[in-house]
Amino acid sequence: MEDHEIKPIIEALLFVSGDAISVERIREVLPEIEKSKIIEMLVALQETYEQSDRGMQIVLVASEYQMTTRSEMSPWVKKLEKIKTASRLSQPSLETLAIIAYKQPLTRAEVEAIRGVDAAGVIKTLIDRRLVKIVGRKEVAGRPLMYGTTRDFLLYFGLPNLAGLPTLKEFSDIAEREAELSEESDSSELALEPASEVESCEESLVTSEESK
Amino acid sequence: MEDHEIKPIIEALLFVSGDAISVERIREVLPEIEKSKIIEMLVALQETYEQSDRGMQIVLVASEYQMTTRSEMSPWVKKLEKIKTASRLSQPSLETLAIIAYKQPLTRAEVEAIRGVDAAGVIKTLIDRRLVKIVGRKEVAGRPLMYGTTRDFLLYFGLPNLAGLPTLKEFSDIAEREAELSEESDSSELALEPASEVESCEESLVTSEESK
Amino acid sequence: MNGLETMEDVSGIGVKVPAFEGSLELLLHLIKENQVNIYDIPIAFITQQYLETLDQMKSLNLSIAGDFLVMAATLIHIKSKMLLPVHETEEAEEIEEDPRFELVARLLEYKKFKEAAGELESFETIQRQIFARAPLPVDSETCEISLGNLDMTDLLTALQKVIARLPDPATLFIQNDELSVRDKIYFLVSMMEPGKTLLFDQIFDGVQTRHEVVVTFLALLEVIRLGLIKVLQLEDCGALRLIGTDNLKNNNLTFLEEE
Repeated sequence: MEDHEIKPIIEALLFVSGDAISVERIREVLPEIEKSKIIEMLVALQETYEQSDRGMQIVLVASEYQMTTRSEMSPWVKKLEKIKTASRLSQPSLETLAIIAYKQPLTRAEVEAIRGVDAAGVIKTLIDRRLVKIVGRKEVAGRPLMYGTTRDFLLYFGLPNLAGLPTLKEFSDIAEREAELSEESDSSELALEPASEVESCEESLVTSEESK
Repeated sequence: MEDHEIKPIIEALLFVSGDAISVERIREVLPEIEKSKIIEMLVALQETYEQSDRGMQIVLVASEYQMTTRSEMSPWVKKLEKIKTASRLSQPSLETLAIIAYKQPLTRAEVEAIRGVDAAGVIKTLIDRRLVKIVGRKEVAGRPLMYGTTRDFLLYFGLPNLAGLPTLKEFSDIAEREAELSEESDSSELALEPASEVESCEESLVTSEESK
Repeated sequence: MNGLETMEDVSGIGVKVPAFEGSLELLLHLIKENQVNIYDIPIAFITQQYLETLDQMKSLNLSIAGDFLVMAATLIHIKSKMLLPVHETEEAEEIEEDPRFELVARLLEYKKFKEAAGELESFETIQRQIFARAPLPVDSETCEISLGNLDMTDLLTALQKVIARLPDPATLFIQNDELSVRDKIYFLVSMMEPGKTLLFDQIFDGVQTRHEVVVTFLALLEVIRLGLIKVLQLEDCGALRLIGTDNLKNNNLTFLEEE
């Protein structure tokens, strides 16, 4: 194998590995290449990266080679990490969002009753991210604030409206057949199905209208 | 900032991100740089990687840029045992995915109407693999869920965007037939219109009947 | 192609029956194998081939989905229709539709996507040869998900996790029961103003539990009784509309507090 064939292979290995990688490890992938040749190629790669204006470098750490960003890039790399983190939702946030989406409007105490942990911080994060908003006060002692989801929430999830939220049952039953669905009549599971209930109410309203 | 300073920063960001990264995201890191300049630098980087013997390349997927290994390196990269590959998609999954990709948003029943077989299990698998997502409900009786493809779908197939899907082949065949039969020649219009296709085969059937 | 995984021949007849997922797939296979023109399918021939394949599948103890039998019936029906003489009594005004038309349309539609699936598969093959970098070891945030990539699946998965942790999953569903008719009356009145109309369905936007539906409905009846809102149905079976009346202006609902 020619040098100009070996070099990109080693470069690809360094890139994809993420971690530092030993010469022995590279030889396992390229057993037909001499150890000295591999080292020669690694050094050549190191030089190539140093000579030109590159974002990365190849460093020797603990007798292993690693591709990393150059230290001069660190302000921007850190900024990217920060932005990335800021645009992420943690698992607790996601769970709280799910509860609010499906149970809105509800109070912080109600969220906490379900998750079993303090929800103040998480709700604040969700409000900051404009996914959740205050929608009113509950008319009970202390008139606590009630929370609901925002328009941004709908946009994120591509929902035309809240009624578009899939029911939990639909989700877990995607793999099941319709027949089985309609046979079941577990009332607790119906809790998350607005559509059918609205229909039944409509009927009864019409009846009450007519009876007037 | 000079081009030779911007380029390595963008290179470092691509490297460190691992995942595909959007021009907008890069701009958040480099807010003082024009969007057009960033795109220019990305394209310049792409070219640099293509011209020399490199182990990596910069690709445009899901309207974002990503640094990946070149396909020629795959035999060696795969030998690095770390690298795990997800199992390939089954034929039913590919067919279902094709239908969803071209006709989205659509319901499970609509998928089933085309394939003639139950689609629930396959759709569930595709959702689990994050290739398909729920995108809303169809405003018809029963308000069934509608499905569409995800960003991961584009990444999985290396597509820059949905417009990058190959044109549905069958249409041109039928268009040709139609042109043949009725001596019309507006094949271009047929690109995504199943209705006209149905018409054209009706015609050809009728013709073949008459010729008997 | 599914047909690649040929079923083991246990019957000893020496036939190989590929595994077909559905009747359309089987039909396309027969059309291709026999090099038949899809626009002019010799129905009698293809029906015979189709039924023979079903027999082979049965003899191999393959379970035959209902779909295959429905198609068999369809084929036989088309075949019988095509045997009938063409009626010329009807003034030749309308050319009688070819009985094969609907089937051919379905086959073509399916074939189109089957071929697209083939193309996707070739993309898949290419993509499997390129590799992205393993994410940096900032994996302390493993559970986090990028907002841009959020979809409904994430939300539902999160909800499922919550429910899985609950000692009694019913908690999630009965929690809101404190929401009273009075709360809902306030809510309805706050949504309406004199002359403003709402669709009946709109007052149920965001309503998730059966309890809340009932409460909302009772609240609606109450505001109708109080003459604050009127219900209209403009046409038979048309949408119900709610209209705020002038009484909304001077009603402060204080009486509700005195219950």
